[in-house]
Amino acid sequence: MDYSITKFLWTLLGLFIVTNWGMLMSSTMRRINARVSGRIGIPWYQPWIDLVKLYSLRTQLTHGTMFYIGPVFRLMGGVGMFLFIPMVYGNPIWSNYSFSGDLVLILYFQFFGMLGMALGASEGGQPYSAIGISRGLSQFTTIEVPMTLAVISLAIQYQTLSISEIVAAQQGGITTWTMWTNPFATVAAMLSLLGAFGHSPFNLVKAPNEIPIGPPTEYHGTFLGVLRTNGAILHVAEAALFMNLFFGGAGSWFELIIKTFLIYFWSVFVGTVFPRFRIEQSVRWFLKVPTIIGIIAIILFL
Amino acid sequence: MIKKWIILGILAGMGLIFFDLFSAFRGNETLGKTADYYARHGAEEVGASNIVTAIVVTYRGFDTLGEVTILFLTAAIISFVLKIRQEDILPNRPIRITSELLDSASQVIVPVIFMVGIYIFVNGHLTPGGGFPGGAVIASGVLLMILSNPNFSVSHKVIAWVESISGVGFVLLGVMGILFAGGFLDNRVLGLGDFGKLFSAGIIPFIYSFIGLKVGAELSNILGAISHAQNEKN
Amino acid sequence: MEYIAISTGFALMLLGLWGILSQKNLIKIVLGFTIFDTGINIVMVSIGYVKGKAAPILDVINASEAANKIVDPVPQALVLTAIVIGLGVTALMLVYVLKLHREKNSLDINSFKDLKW
Amino acid sequence: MVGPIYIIAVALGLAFVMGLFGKSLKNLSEWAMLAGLGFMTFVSGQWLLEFMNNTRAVETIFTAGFKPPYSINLQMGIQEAFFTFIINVVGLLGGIYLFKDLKQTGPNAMMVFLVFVMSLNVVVMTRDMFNLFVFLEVGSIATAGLILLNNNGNALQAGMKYLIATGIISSILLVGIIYAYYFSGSLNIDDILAANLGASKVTVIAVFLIYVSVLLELKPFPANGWGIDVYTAANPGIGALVSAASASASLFVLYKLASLGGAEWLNYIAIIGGITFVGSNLIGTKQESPNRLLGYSSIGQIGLLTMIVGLSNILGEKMIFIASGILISHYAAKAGLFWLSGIINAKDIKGWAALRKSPFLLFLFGTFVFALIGFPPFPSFFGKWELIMTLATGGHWAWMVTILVGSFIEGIYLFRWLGYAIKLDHDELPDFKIEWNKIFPVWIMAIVLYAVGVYVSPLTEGGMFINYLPLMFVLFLFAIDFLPIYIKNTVSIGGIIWYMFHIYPVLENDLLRLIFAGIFLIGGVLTLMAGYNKKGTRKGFYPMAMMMYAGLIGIIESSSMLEFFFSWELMTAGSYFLIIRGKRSLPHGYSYMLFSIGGAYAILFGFGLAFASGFDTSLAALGDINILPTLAYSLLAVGFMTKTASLGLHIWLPGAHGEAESDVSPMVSAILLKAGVFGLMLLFLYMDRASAGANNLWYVLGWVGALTTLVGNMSAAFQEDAKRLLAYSSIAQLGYILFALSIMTHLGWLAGFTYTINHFLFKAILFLVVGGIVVKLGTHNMYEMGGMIKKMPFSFIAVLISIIVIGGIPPLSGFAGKWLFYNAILEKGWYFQGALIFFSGIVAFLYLYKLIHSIFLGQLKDNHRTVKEISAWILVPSYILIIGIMIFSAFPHWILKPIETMIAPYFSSQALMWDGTKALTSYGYWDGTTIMIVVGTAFVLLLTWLIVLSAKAKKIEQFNIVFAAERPFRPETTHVSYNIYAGYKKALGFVVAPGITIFWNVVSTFVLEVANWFRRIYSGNMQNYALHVVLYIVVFYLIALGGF
Repeated sequence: MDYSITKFLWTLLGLFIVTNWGMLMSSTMRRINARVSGRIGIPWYQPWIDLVKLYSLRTQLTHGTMFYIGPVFRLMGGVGMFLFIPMVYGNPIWSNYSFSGDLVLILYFQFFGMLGMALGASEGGQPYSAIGISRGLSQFTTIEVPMTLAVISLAIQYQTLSISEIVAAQQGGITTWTMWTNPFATVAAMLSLLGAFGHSPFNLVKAPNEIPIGPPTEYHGTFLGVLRTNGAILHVAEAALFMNLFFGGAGSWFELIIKTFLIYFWSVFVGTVFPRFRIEQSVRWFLKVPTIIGIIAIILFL
Repeated sequence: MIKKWIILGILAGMGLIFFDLFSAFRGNETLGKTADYYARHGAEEVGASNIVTAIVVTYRGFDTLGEVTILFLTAAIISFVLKIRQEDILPNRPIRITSELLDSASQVIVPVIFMVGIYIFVNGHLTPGGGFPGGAVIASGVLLMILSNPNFSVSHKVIAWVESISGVGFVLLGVMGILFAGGFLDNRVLGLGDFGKLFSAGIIPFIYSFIGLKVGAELSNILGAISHAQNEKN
Repeated sequence: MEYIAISTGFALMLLGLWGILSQKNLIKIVLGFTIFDTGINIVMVSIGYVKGKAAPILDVINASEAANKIVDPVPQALVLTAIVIGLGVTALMLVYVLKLHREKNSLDINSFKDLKW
Repeated sequence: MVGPIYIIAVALGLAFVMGLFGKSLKNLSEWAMLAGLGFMTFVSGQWLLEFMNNTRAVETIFTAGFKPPYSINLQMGIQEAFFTFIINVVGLLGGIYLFKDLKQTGPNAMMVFLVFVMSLNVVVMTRDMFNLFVFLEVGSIATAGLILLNNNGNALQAGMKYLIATGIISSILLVGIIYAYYFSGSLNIDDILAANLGASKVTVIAVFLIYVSVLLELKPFPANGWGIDVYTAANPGIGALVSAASASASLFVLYKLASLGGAEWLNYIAIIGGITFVGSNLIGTKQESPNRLLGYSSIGQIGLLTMIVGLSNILGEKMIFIASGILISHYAAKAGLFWLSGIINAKDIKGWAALRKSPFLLFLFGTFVFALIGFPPFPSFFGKWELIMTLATGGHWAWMVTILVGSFIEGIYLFRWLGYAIKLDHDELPDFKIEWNKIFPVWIMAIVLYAVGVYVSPLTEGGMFINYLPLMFVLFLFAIDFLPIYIKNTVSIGGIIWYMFHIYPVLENDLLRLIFAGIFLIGGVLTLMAGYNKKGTRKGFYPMAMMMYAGLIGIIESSSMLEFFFSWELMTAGSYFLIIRGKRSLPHGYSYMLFSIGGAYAILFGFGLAFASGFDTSLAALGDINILPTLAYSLLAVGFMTKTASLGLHIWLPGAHGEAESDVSPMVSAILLKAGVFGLMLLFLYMDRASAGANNLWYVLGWVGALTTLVGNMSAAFQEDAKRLLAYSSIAQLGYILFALSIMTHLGWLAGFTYTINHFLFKAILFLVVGGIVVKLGTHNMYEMGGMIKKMPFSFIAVLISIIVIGGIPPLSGFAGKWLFYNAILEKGWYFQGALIFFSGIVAFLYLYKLIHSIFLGQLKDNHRTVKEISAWILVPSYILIIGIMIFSAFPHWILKPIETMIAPYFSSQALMWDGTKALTSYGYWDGTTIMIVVGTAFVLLLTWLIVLSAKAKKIEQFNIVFAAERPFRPETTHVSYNIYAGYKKALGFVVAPGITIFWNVVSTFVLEVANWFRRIYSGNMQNYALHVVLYIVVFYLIALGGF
């Protein structure tokens, strides 16, 4: 357990890398989306421009205290995920603070940001926020079902909940990756990931042309900037988590970048093909195929 | 119709029970334990030549007290149930006139009936009869009086006195049994006297007289109450 | 002899019961009871009968040999009591009938079903 | 010593003399009657005392000075003394009660009354068969007369029915007696008993006739229409006498003659009693008329006692204790209830709502109802306890089931009735006069119940250890109930705190109990603090709350099964009264009570099996149940689960907790439910882990727990009522606990404890705060709230912290539970249940968000613009609890380590290791302290960053938003709260379809319909009733002697 300043600074560096990589990924995603629909899309550096603009806006409006600290919660959620996930295998520096908790901690820390965001947005009193949140929560309950099943399956397989140990167990070449040794769990988790990233067809939370971007609809300026920052971190952190669990982890930042990119774009590609679900459709869908696959994943290890 | 058959069915069941009871009865050749004792010792212990009286008044005198109580209760209940409020009394009830024959005959017979009744209970320990038959006979005299004169009303005061005094007398005699003899209602408070005489068998004649008076009074009371009840407005 | 008496008693009891259970007129039901009671009284007396013995009154019979000469006095004493009780109950029932008649001007047993369930 | 014969002599003498009193002495006759009754009471009481104090020989009274069987003899032993005493007491009190009615009818009625009581004395004392008959007749004729004290058509009809039926019955008895005389040559009961008439095929018929007529006198179901009508139509004062005195006497007759036929006949008696007990109570469920209902209840109770007499061979020497315990409760309660009925004079049990006008009468009513059902501290409680234990010892399951089912059915109508009296909305409450002579006897009966209960409790095995100290405190609070709230509240809190110090040394070395004692007592103090907020006197609240706490702490303290059950019932009673205080709590209090009684009986049955296994009365007996262990464990578990509201047994909870008063909800939710948890913990620790039955049970309970969680959470998400939402949340949380305990591993139990402590902390906060808000805003509906964060920031923070704990979000302590859960499930291998549990865990976010959003966020309503923060008296305890949460979150090892050490001996592997503040299992690790530090630091840094970036953020007005191109102006239409999970409901609403509620509704409808069907035999036709009697005789004959 290392609480030193050095450790802290290294972690900050990691965070910086992750943030930038996340922003790059998001611009790439938007470009791909644009290309699919026959547009040119934004330049790759657009997110940085947006961020600078947001942080430097002069007018800052707030609906109240919770509204104000909601984004902090949200960002804490993303940063926390990053802090508790070991990024690069075998390197204590890039393992961040993952010594303080295992996979379960990650699974539950997701809620930290969600809840804070939900509360902050709610205080705005904007109906779209509340509708978006209710949709998000509804969908999230079922997204987590295949994920939970997959995690249980992994835990049975590796007899551990420690992410580092799971990665360690996959260090015997590509065939020892979970995606080969436990394909059903991988499939279930990857399907769940589609929902977690919230791209089409599961983008009913932000549903831009329905309830304009949903929960954060009242946020702007610095607050929105914080949320954007968080989005970048969170996407990478989640992809890194999947990478660690199913795809052998990363031995270096390079490997991490490749793998998270592929994981992230799995959801982007799916999203460009399918139209948006309605809430009950989405809820039912997760409880059908992905759940069954998840159950099979457990049965295979019984 | 179905109900009739059900009733018949149930009665058939009761018939079965009664038949079994009948089959269980085999007649008697000798007396049972208790009866044998009464036959052997009744006369000397109680001094009454009528063994039934000995049993009724002494051996099982407590039953008799209950019995008297029942009549007493019945009379009491009837008189409060049939009590008519003053405003409900029909002033002039239309009455069918009694025939001359009944009217005159009753005047002659009633005293005789009373005499017979008194005779029956006074001699209860010697001959068949006793307080109850005697009382009933007296009450029949009262009934005759009511029949012959529908307006005849039984004097509550007299009846109440007779009733109370005889009742209390009965209980007091019983208590004297505890004080002066073997137990409640023991007849040996007085000497047994000569077997077969009127004044014999201890206090049996007194008890039977009280019973007779009380029974007569109760029954008369009941008759009076019922008769009086006809005066109620509908 | 005693068999005839006791079976008559039972027959009367059945008859009385039939009256109680099937008659619709309250007075007849009360009459059923008196018949029923009479039956019981006959049964009781019959039970105390001892073949060929006399009534338990020791005016002619000598007290010393009474045990072999008289019938059982106990049932007779009981019957006496039972009759009086029967009388009391019957009187009470009749008064009830009287009052019931006043109430509804009817003696039909089916008119008195106000209390149920 | 005054001889018993003087009871008769004086009564009769007085009765005979009264005729002389005439008009001038009319007033004297009443006093004479009372004096006579008083004398009779004195004589029998004197004998009873004599017999109880020393071993005085049985006194035999020979009438006429001859020895039996040649003369009639009476007997005065302790039993006779007891029975004559209770008969005379109720006679005397009844005389006082009927003072005015008797006066109105005149001396004749008084004579009848006096003779009636006297005849019952003789019936009890006589040892002569025919004498018994005579005085039974005296009694029935007197009854037929007393019925007419109510001079109306109904009374007349009832009296006629009574006369006809008893006429037939007594005739049959007479035939039986004469045949018994014929066969045995004697009329003396002892001689007849000695003649062993049951042995011969010929003589047995006399036995049959005597039995059937004595039983018919006890009004067996269904040949009892005539008896019920008497209760219905007679003056309630007479009903009391018939129910308490006549029935006791008849019962004693049955007892005297019980050995007439032999064992086989006792079986018949028991069966007849059992049928009557269940059947009569069943029909009672459909009754609305108070007197008739009491009639059914009386007959039912007498059925139970008949059954006990029939079981005398099985019960052995315990029989007397059991029977007198139940008899005295029936006697006092039924007399009291009839008398109350006479005071209130309502046609319908709903009219008893009038009792609310007089809290003392309501108290009496409650006392009687609880005494009838067999709650502590009444004698019937001890009677029933011994009864079940003794029956279990002999393995008589069927009888146990009969008794418990019958008692339960009795509870159905008695508690409906009590509920009506306490709560029913009634437009016009009928007025009733309170006359001293009518109230006084009722009071005496209530005092009798309490006194006898306390007196008999040491006579049961283990009963002497019952701690009456808390109950004395309850009594004291009753006495000061007129004082203002703040005094009583302080006294109550003081009492609890004192008890904490008192109990701490006792429990110091028993951490399991210490934890629960902490939850109960500390929770008690904190929830009571909220009471300072209320004004007025709050009548009845403090005694009942303290009764609940007395029960709770009693459960902790108890070392024997009896003490446990005693406290359990006490807690149930107290909490029932607390719950039913809520405005719309009537149906919920009722269903709470029904589930509680059902559960208590399941527990009782289980305890019976435990006792029978080793004749051990201590709780340790649960450890070696070798008779039907699986059944016993299941029953006990079901019993405890009625309190934890597990799926299937949960339908009472949402209403009960949701509608309760604002500070009662936290008591019954955060604290009371833990009693069930404690019970389950005890049970699980004692269960035999090697047996397949136990493991199967745990497996089933695991699934039940998981499903409970899912249904609870999902139902909560669809609630619009804030308190119901929390109530469903409690159901779910208790589901987690049940699941965790069922895992039966070291980790599972740690998770269970974590959940237990957490649930206590956050649910107390939530119910306190939300309850306070509900009161403040005057609505339960969340969609009518909104925007409260600006008005009630402290409440908001409290709720926020609580929901973070519920959600299991790190870094707060809820996460500890979730983490332990994962590890425990993996270790145990309950993967699918585990997945279900985690799924439900996420579903919880739906309601958590709904709760906090709908109340605190969103749009502030116009009518709430002036609302202030809730009372400090609610916030202070909440914040104390929050401190608890914070400590538990940051330093979980402080609490979990000792728990771990405590439970370690029970489980083979110590699966959890500690490395400083870090918890380790074979699967994973978790460091609460570090997480707290990391998250805390990061949060502060980020917040600082944001503040630096947007220090000048400007606050804007509520409606400064735009959606759908409009600027809203009405908060009602802008606050998104109502049915926000509509889509979710569409997809998964089937999970919360009210299947369980429908199931229980069907069950209750079925029971009521069966009752309705059966009661058609009571057609009202007196001839039919006679027919029933005769048919009963015939059928009984055919079954007993007809060779069937």
